[in-house]
Amino acid sequence: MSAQKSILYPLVAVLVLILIPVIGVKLGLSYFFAVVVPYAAFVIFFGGILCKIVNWARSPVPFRITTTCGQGKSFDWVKHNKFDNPFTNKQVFVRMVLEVLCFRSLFRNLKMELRDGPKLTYGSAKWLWLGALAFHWSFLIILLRHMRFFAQPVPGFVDMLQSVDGFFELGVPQLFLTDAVIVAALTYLFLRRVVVPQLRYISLPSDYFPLFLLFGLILSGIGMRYFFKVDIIKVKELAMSLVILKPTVPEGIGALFYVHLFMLCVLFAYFPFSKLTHMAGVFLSPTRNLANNSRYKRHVNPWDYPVKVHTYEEYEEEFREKMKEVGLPVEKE
Amino acid sequence: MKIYDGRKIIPGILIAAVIFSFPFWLNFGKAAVPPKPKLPKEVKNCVEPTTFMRTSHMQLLNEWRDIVVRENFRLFAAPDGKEHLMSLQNGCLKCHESKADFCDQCHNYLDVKPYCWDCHLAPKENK
Amino acid sequence: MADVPKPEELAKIDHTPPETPWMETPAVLKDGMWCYGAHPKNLEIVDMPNPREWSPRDEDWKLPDNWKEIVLDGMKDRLGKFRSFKLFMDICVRCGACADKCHYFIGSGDPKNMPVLRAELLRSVYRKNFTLGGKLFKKLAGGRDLTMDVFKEWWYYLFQCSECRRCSVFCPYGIDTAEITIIGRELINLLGCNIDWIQAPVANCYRTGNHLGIQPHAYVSMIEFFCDEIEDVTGVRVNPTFNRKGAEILFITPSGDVFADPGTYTAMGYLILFHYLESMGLDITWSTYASEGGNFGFFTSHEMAKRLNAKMYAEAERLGVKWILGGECGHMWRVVHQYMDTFNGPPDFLEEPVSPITGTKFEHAKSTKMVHICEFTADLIRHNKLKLDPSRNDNLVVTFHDSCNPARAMGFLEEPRYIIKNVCNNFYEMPSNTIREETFCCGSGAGLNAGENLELRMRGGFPRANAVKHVHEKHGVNMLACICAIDRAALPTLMEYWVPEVEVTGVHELVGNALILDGEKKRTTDLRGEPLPGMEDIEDEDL
Amino acid sequence: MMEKSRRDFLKIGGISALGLSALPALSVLAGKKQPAFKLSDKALEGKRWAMVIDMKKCWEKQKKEGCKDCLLACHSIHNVPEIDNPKREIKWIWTEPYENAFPNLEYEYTKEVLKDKPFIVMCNHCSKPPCVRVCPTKATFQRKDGVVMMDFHRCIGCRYCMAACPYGSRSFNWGDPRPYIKKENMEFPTRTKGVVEKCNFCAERLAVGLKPACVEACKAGALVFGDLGDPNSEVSKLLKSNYTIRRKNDLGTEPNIYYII
Amino acid sequence: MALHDLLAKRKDDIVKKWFELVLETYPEDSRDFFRRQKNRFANPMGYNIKEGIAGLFEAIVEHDCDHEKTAPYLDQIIRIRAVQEFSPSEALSFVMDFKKLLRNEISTESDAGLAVELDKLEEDLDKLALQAFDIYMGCRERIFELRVNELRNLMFGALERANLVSFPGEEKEVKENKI
Repeated sequence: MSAQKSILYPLVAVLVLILIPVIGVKLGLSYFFAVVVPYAAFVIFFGGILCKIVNWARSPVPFRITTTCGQGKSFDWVKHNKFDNPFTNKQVFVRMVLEVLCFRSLFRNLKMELRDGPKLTYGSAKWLWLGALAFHWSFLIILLRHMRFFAQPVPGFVDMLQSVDGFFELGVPQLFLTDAVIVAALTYLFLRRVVVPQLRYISLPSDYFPLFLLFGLILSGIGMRYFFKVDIIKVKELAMSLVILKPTVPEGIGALFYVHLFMLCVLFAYFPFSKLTHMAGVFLSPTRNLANNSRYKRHVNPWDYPVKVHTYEEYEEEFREKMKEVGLPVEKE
Repeated sequence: MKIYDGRKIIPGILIAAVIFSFPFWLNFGKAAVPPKPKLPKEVKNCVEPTTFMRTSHMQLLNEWRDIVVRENFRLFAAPDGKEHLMSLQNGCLKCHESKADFCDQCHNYLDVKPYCWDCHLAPKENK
Repeated sequence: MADVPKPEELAKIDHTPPETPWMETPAVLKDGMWCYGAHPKNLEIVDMPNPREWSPRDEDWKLPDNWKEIVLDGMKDRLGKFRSFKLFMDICVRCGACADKCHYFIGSGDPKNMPVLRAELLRSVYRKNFTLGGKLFKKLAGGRDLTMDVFKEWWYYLFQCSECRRCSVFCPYGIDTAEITIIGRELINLLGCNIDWIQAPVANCYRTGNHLGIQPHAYVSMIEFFCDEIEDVTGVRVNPTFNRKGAEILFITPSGDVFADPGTYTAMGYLILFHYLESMGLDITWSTYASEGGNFGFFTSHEMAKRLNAKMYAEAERLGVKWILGGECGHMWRVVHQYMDTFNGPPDFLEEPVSPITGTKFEHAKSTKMVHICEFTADLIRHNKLKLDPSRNDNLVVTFHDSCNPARAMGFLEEPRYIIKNVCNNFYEMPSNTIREETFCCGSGAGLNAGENLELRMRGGFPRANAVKHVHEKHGVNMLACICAIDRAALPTLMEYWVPEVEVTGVHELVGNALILDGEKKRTTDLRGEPLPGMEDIEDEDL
Repeated sequence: MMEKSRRDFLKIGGISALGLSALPALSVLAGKKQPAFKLSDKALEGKRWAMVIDMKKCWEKQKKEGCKDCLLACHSIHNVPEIDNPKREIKWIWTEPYENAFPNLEYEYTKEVLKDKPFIVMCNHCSKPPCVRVCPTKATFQRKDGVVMMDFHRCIGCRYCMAACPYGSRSFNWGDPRPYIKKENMEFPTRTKGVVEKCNFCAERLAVGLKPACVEACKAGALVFGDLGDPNSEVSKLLKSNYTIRRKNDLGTEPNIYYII
Repeated sequence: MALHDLLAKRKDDIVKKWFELVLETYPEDSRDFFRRQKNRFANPMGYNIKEGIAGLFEAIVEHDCDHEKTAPYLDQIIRIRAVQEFSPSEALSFVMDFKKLLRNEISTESDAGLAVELDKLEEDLDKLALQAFDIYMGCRERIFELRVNELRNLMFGALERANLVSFPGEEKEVKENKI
């Protein structure tokens, strides 16, 4: 599929997805979009991810194929790089934490170097790390901030997040930094796919689709917060009714809310069937989550089977005379 | 069906499930109580229609403070012809007599912590 | 004067990129990029499927009629056996972090050499056949039918990956293209489409114990030839033993060290070291049956790797040794370190390795019971057990090339450096983004060091050569040390093309030069017979 | 006219320019029947507000009664906290000895007459206010009628204005001022930690037709407030008939507080 | 020396354009990497080609195209292109590209005096093209030589003659005839 089509098709798909709840709510299907779709999406998300993980877990890790990114453990006098080349499970845990929370492998792209005179410069690849980190962390914080709609009383950490996130106290309602950051990061992640020829070449429709979906989700959310207000008391009433499993749909929440909710549901439902499963997959990656101690501790391959080998007897049988000629000891004279 | 590394993966799944279903178990068995802001008894109409005030009062207030501070207009003639003093302390809170019974109701419900009250003085509640 | 083309127009290349995107652009085999197909004899000897006369250049690859079924079934089977494969098929987000990390991409610019795309070649087929999205949305979900063109494309590009794992270091999910290549090659092998440069060593190794097909008597005479050479240089006769039962340690090194320069000098280094330690209690033997450390089976399939690897433990058990010492080799050590114990262990008949000289317990190798000779030597030097004269290597300015497998599958970085620094006076590192875990491949790994694909090797090795050239120009480096037999086979050619002033050596050749033997004569040459400056015979000077 | 001034305002308002808050509500409002923002009918309007302080009258009163009426009136109305620590104190209006208030006019012999004489000082509401120039958020701005105003909502506490003001008219809230306010005036807000404050020429009183609190509180009639744009105003007349001085006149900030000595 | 000055003044610009012309011979999707990655070790190809071109330009402008001076720069570029998928004409087209680039660049200048100098310059470039051909052939010959050396070094032949090696099956099969 050409690059243009790879972008166009998902874009059209997302635009259609935006129209669906708008029309649906007009047709009086608000219960469907406010209750049925979210529950369904939630179930698909959980069920799907669970199936995916179980599916992965059903395949064993027959060999210990750690990628080592630093000095391994050998002698006491050789400095062991514990977190890039873990030897114990504890060290693996730290490596995974660094990987999952700080994107350490991507960070490796960051190389400070002296180039063309004394000016310190960084490799361009740091942007990918920064963009990815900014996007993922913003997304997480935004998700957690939304907990104010799902709990009563609102837990303290949400309050803390909100005050940190709204630190600059810009505008009313307060501008959340993550809102700005996530749009910037997402734009960057999108643009690099379009602008960098290598990336344009490798990008598939399934790379653009989640990007557009996220744009839809985030922009509708930002729109609701800052521009086209909806009645968030009612939003919370709906959210609370959903989480206590007694769904009621208050009248008169703006259509934009339904777009936002629908985007979220599509994203959740799409999750298990797409590359987005990297969220769960990263924890299972055998090159990262295994200790590099395979000479220290035997790793067992559960499907190991006997193979045909060329035994010494067969070998000696073939070469006995020649072996004797040069004085090599033989088993059978 | 054989699951490999189940001793690590299953607890992992459980932990993730607990985290992701947090809103469900946190509210389990509770009833959702929507906020009930106390409205003024005598006055029925606010400066703008209720629906607008519900969603956009913060922007209106923000708007007002710019107009008052920077342009020195202090009176707002509402569509119904009534004039209102554009002031939080000397306007709004004259009708909505209690911050706790009015503002805080929804703000607490939605965990909104406006910084109005850092400077503006809320009416002293009768204790 | 109508349209007479100008010279620059005649020479102009048509730069229009292909109209079709990568999925629909079949690969065209270019000379110098591919290796000859496996010879039927070499397949037969190890009972591999579809032995036949064929050439990759033929239109018809003579595959069985149900070839597609075989490949897809094979894929399904492996998805069930390897979580790595299944996971790596699912979670790539195509972020492109790996794209410019592959030496083949860097050296050629062929976009299908970007690791992400190399993996996508398989992923597209995986999606189409094994995922719901791919079945429903086909191309929209990045799915692609397995056609003959696709299969040939796999073949072409999976044999343009040296399984060096450099991309894996940078991948946020640790996706290891080597793993995908290994399994992709397994699938290719289901149809008997290996390259002969891999298949011939596999067949040889199976039968004779080593890749080169050297029979036991030739093996012995070759090493005896080294003993003569050593005697010429040092005046000391070393006496290695072979297939000796009851020895304490079995020594296994890649056969390249025994039969190809400059590996042979490394082998001489081992011999000198063992002789030196003999009086201190070293009891070691070589084997002609397990005469190969390397494992081209690993470039064929997991099963074949296991079949060839089995000889190591089998021979150790037969001879009744306590543990195994391994020579300098890259992929040999990947297999030994990460696979051997799982393949053919547990080696209960062996004991936990202990250095007979220093008493050091090689704790980290206590299960596999095999120790890298650089670990062994570094420990000796650390305990001051070796009398060394590093000035005998003063004619050399050395840099060290981290071989991919020890660097990225073991984290074996400091030990060889420690040895080099103790046996040489002039050592300089290459730039930091070309060594250690970020080291560049020699361009010929994973069975790709054939003659027919020399262009591929030269451009694949270019990033490495470029860094060598830099230290050559900056510090006068004239010797590239490495701990890999494929490196020793491939790098000299690479150097001859890019930096002809630099030669290639194993670390233990440098040890052999520096080690002061009891009763040795004054050394006037190094192991290569090159005169040592300042140490020439006085008679020579008089002449 | 309304529209235009709003736009001008948006242009200068660096932060509002983010457009996150101001635009939408406005559009909602604008979409309805024309809303009206108005001045009170009673509001005082002027072209250039100014104050003339007759120090002789003031000193007389001070000598007799130790008068501090203007200071107290201002500070209590505006919820100015009373903090003893001179490094943290907040002041809108206070007294300053001659040599501090007029360092450029001080010379050997004036000392005898004016030595240590306390002058009532406050923000000079300069016609060319340096504090306005330096404010990065336009929290300090100058109204059309000359009042140098502060929009406390917008102050980010950078204190550039304090550095720029040659008269030390501005104070910074190092902490929450509320504990230091004895009796809060419920009609006026307090400030909060991290905000700069100063005299606002009683803008809130002018809007409802009242003179500044200090003027009203001065029983000696020493403080006179009025519009210099009006030649018939009392201040204009006083300036014509008296010799007056301004603080640090040579700095070119053109203060609008004049002193008769 | 008007032309000389003209070119010297616009060195950066012309070198950049020439570099772009060389990049155009690579797949569109990869060019950007060669262009943008500035680390000489992460992007050895981009680095060497750029350096080679800058060196050649310098030599051409200085009218100093003697073989010894230009050889290393030509080598720097051609050695890479000789192992890539180019026909000889494609591999060396970059020398010709420069002629065209030069004419385009100078066509805006209408100084008649330039013509003479331009002739001289084109002469230089022709010489450069011929030299490039020599170097290209040298590289290709080197490749073939290396191929042969590798085979010989493996000592297959010698061992086989000594009957020390055994191939599976019929012994005398020579691999090359499978092509």
